[in-house]
Amino acid sequence: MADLNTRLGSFALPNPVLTASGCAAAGRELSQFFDVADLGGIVTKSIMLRARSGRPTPRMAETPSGMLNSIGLQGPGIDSFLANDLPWLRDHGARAVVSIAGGHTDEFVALAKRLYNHKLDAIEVNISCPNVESRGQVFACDPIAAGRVISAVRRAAHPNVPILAKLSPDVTDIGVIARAVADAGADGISLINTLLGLAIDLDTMRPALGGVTGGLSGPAIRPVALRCVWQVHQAVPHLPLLGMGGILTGRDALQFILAGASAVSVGTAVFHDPTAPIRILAELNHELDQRGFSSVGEAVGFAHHSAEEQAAFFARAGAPV
Amino acid sequence: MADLNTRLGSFALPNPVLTASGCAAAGRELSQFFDVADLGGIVTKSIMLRARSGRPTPRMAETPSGMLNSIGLQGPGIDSFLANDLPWLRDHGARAVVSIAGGHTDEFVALAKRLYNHKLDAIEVNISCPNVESRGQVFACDPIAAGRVISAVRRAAHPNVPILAKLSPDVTDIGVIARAVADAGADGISLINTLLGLAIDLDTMRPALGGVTGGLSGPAIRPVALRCVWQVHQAVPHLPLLGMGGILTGRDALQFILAGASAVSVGTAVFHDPTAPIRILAELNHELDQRGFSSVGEAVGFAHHSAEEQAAFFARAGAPV
Amino acid sequence: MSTETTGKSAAAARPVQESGEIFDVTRLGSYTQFTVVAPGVARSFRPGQFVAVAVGGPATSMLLRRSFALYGVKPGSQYAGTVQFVVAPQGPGTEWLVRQPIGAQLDLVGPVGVPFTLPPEGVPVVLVGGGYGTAPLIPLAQQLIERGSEVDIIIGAATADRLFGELQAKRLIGRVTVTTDDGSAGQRGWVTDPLPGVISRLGAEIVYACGPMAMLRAVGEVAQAHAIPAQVAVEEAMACGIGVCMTCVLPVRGVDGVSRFVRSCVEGPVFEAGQVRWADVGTLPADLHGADGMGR
Amino acid sequence: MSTETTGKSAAAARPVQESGEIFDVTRLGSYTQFTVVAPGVARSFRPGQFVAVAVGGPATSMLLRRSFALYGVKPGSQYAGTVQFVVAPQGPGTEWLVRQPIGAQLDLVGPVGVPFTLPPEGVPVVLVGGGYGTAPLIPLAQQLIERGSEVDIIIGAATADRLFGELQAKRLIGRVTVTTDDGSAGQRGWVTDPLPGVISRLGAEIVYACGPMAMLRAVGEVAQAHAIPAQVAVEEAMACGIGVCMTCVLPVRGVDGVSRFVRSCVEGPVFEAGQVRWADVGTLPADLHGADGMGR
Ligand SMILES: Cc1cc2nc3c(=O)[nH]c(=O)nc-3n(C[C@H](O)[C@H](O)[C@H](O)COP(=O)(O)OP(=O)(O)OC[C@H]3O[C@@H](n4cnc5c(N)ncnc54)[C@H](O)[C@@H]3O)c2cc1C
Ligand SMILES: Cc1cc2nc3c(=O)[nH]c(=O)nc-3n(C[C@H](O)[C@H](O)[C@H](O)COP(=O)(O)OP(=O)(O)OC[C@H]3O[C@@H](n4cnc5c(N)ncnc54)[C@H](O)[C@@H]3O)c2cc1C
Ligand SMILES: Cc1cc2nc3c(=O)[nH]c(=O)nc-3n(C[C@H](O)[C@H](O)[C@H](O)COP(=O)(O)O)c2cc1C
Ligand SMILES: Cc1cc2nc3c(=O)[nH]c(=O)nc-3n(C[C@H](O)[C@H](O)[C@H](O)COP(=O)(O)O)c2cc1C
Ligand code: FES
Ligand code: FES
Repeated sequence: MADLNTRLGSFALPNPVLTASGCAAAGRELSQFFDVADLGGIVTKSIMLRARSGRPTPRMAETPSGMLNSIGLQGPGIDSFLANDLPWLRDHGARAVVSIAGGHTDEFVALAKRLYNHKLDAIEVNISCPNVESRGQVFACDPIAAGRVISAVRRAAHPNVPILAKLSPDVTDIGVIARAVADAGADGISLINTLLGLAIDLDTMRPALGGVTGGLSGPAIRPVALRCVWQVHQAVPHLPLLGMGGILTGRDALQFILAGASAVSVGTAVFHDPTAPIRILAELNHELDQRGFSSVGEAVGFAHHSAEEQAAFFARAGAPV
Repeated sequence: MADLNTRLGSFALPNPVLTASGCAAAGRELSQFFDVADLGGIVTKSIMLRARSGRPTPRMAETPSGMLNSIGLQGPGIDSFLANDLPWLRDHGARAVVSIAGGHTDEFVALAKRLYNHKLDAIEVNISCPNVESRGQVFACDPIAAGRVISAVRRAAHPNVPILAKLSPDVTDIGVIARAVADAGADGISLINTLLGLAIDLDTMRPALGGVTGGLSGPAIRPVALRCVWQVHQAVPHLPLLGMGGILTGRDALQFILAGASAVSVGTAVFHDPTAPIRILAELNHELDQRGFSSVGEAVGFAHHSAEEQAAFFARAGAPV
Repeated sequence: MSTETTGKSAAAARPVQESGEIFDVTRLGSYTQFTVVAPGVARSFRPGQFVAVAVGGPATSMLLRRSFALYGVKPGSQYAGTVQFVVAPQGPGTEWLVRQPIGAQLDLVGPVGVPFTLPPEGVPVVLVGGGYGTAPLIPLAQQLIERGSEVDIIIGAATADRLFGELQAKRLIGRVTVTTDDGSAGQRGWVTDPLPGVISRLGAEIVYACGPMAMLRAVGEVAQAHAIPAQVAVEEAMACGIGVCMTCVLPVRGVDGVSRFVRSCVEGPVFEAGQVRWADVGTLPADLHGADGMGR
Repeated sequence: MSTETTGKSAAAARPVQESGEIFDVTRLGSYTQFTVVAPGVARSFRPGQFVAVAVGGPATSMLLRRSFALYGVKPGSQYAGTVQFVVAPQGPGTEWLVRQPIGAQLDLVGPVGVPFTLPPEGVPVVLVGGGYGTAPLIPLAQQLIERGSEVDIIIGAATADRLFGELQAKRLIGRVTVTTDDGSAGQRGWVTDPLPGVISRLGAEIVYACGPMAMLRAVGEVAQAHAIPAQVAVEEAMACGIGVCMTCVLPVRGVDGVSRFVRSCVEGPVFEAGQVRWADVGTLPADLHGADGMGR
């Protein structure tokens, strides 16, 4: 029975499996299937200052081993979130990672301030949204814009609350973005957000999504997600990573941890199997034991060690291999 | 029976289905399963000046609805290619699109010159390889480097042979790269090459590929490929596009054409089904007929038109909808 | 999620996930009827709710569940409870499903969604089903009859083989009005052709309908013309089926007069026809709650 | 492709793709033996060749074919030709395969690869099979015996239930030497323990082997020590199985003395053990043809 405790900056988690933003709402619906307090944490749907209708339908298209979505960040706005959702999570003993999104730096700052006096475990900053001030270019695709948002949020948020910068894979060099948000004071990095994709509806012969393009998620993107985690772990080895992208099983989760993630988020898998996060946690635990790891921490980034270093580690640990 | 003729610059194809570079070698093996002359063309494995051993094994890992490869451009070098492979294609009536790759601009130029006096239908320039002169950054990830290679190849190659620039999806803005190669004189654009990915082997707990990272291909990447075709068609509407990425059926191929591709390449699908290119051609033909298109040309980029424009088109064409 | 919505979805029965054995498979016209052992789903079922079924088996490329309206449901007695639903092969997922043999296991999540709300005892009602949309109306009819309602039913489809539930309806209700677009069965035309007559003859005080969106909209208009409510079960593409993803939304006018994008999986699939903004489906109406928040 | 390689792969029989019905499924220890109706594959089969099977069915997430050595093959007579192969469940693809029932269709590509080359008539030979690696040696033994060779066979595995082909070998050859790592059957140890004795007793002039890489290497060394050749059928991960992708390469010393990465699917799977650079598998030896071309 490996020690499952892990950390994302100052946020100590009893285990390394969380939900992914936008795939668990604010936990309420999933609590019909399992106790949300049993997970490492619930990452809530990205919230903005004001209520958002989201995009017109159709909002999703199934693709091979994945799906496209163009929800458009539908949500009730921060006030309703603080009134209804955050208290519910606290009352149910869940650790809350609040994901915030904005159209310009000021909106992110305003959100961080609104959260200042509320009890929560971490803030995930979803910078994969269009920057109104620069012709809608996504913050996470520009190291300067990304760094600016993160440092502003870091200053505005409660100092004891770790800030996780959530990166987009749709960049030429994710290491550059990772270093930018690290320098800006991020306490950790969440990755990856969805890949920009498109599908054509062969009945209408038009784009299948109301938003034309959408975000690709699911096992299809797992190799890209693992590559990003691998590269970012090398770019900013001192920062804890929350890895995600196509995790469907405990073995998938272990791949992310070995590649350098201190914890993982489960997103689209929930649509396939509402109990996926809890199942994945049990499977991961088993996979760690089988390999002779006595704690999650030992496995984080283990794949970056040479075969010789790995053998030496287990020799020291006297673990079965 | 729709008119299947299409064009990639001055290259006139009897139909819009080709193989993808690296997934059909030089046509010989596939000719055991179908007549290579029946396809729009054979795109040969990227060839370099000298013989290349390629990377150590393992060179592939299966992933959900896709695969990772790290072949490392194994090949016999241009001399052997010109002596054995290109003549074979000509003798078998196949249209040959020769893919060239290099580590620096001069190598691309030298290859274009070696091809000058040989009969071939087009040159596909695989700029998704590391640029030795800039710390191994991939040409296709830098508009300046990409443009430099394409203009140099365009000048060095036979003026009657169209040059197709093959783009990588691993960039922040593929429209920028597309405009750069267009300005540099590309006669068309091939897209997409593989996405950079990684997998961890849970037995060795090390990267599954000898090359650590590898290229992700197959249906998993189709939504990304379609998005790239969509964006590049908007960025350089005057250039013909050779679309690829996860095409498994005629319906998949039609999505690429509607998104803006004048022809398509079939890659990984060949590993699943060696007769895939021929099957896809037949299926595409049927799908075009069903929708009342009288030619491939009518369908190219059709998804960019509004529902009203589409209805008006079929009204004019008097076709059944 | 805003308060009123969670209030509403809380009203619905809590779904369970269970793996159940296929107990029976029956072909009915172009449909396949499944009976699956699923006591957990059967226990709390109410008409109008649906079940979300995982498709494709191990190593499938199809991630998303497929939704099917619950139809016959036998709560556990001496046998374990079973649920029935009807599948029209339409794409890879449903095609996989209709290939599944008796004895195979299916992974179900259900019952999901807000059921039909029942009228006061004895109120006369008209049911309108299009294609497989008749399925959820059968258990509803049963309940209504038990509660002393006079029930009339109109079922329609494009063609005769697309009709569903005529026998079951006859057995339950006695008289069934049938329409097909091509006249291959019953009277040629749409379900909305006979509807006004049936409403008047019966003095119906409410209409219940399930079927294609266009049909539901038309049924709503007829009901409105007769100044009676219509409850309709809609069908929107769903990714999660449990209320977490926001893909399945419809523009719905709330009791507060404010229109919102509302999740049809857990705040539907049953809506008051009059509250759905049919003309705006697939668009983003400027007056929708939060539409201004989309600004860039 | 360089000339010599195409020359070589041309020598192999041309593979066909065909969909064949599963005629029989038999469990043998931890293996499942399939008999599939595939006259096209059966027609041109020679021992050592394999078949590439599509797995997962429609809408599968598994794109790549799985390769299996051809074992029993009945060319078409009054019945259509059938092929046999043996599957050890190992991951999702083989697990799917062993679930397939009699009557199901399989999509096969074969026969693929360079077969074993037969020695002059009457030459005494030793066959060495590890686990399911014995499968391709059975039809080979048949041919060798028909050609008047004295044949001896050693089969080994980790455990008794991993042994394959003991009965078939006994029936064909009479005497079979069995080894298992744990001694659960035959003598405890590796196939290479009894090999030298058997070679000497028989005065064998060639060894044929199929099994895990490590075993093939060891067999090659024993043969070399006896100054006789060993032909071994290797197993490398394959993406295409037809020679177009270059994933399945091994470092092999050519007749010209130059070492190359050679495709084990169409230029193998059968190699001269002495020409495979076993120690360099999984690396890029500096002296390999084209290694200098890798630049940085
Ligand atoms: C509440 C509800 C009740 C339903 N009841 C029934 C029923 O009783 N009998 C029946 O045959 N069908 C019913 N449907 C429709 C059924 O869910 C779809 O036909 C099915 O999901 C199509 O899957 P596919 O793989 O065959 O098609 P595909 O086109 O491959 O599906 C691709 C994706 O789109 C979604 N999708 C496609 N068509 C629809 C659709 N019409 N509605 C919702 N999602 C869709 C699928 O769920 C899947 O995620 C119902 C749908 C909903 C939402
Ligand atoms: C020439 C040849 C002959 C073979 N003969 C037999 C046989 O007679 N009986 C038998 O049981 N097995 C045989 N194998 C091994 C068999 O192909 C693999 O066990 C099988 O592909 C594993 O697939 P999977 O989905 O179960 O495992 P996974 O690990 O899910 O496979 C993932 C990918 O890796 C490849 N792969 C994994 N393991 C192997 C392996 N050992 N060799 C090659 N590719 C692998 C698969 O083809 C697939 O593309 C042979 C392999 C080769 C190359
Ligand atoms: C329907 C849907 C909605 C999402 N909404 C958000 C969101 O609001 N904020 C965010 O940061 N990521 C959002 N994501 C991205 C996921 O959090 C996750 O980064 C991505 O889906 C990859 O993980 P997965 O493959 O496990 O789903 C969403 C994903 C999906 C599928
Ligand atoms: C095994 C393999 C080898 C490849 N080799 C090359 C290559 O040499 N040159 C090139 O431009 N693209 C190469 N590609 C990329 C393909 O040409 C194609 O762009 C990509 O695989 C996407 O198409 P697909 O999903 O249909 O395979 C290779 C792909 C695979 C799978
Ligand atoms: S389908 Fe996910 S919220 Fe309705
Ligand atoms: S497996 Fe593709 S070349 Fe051998």
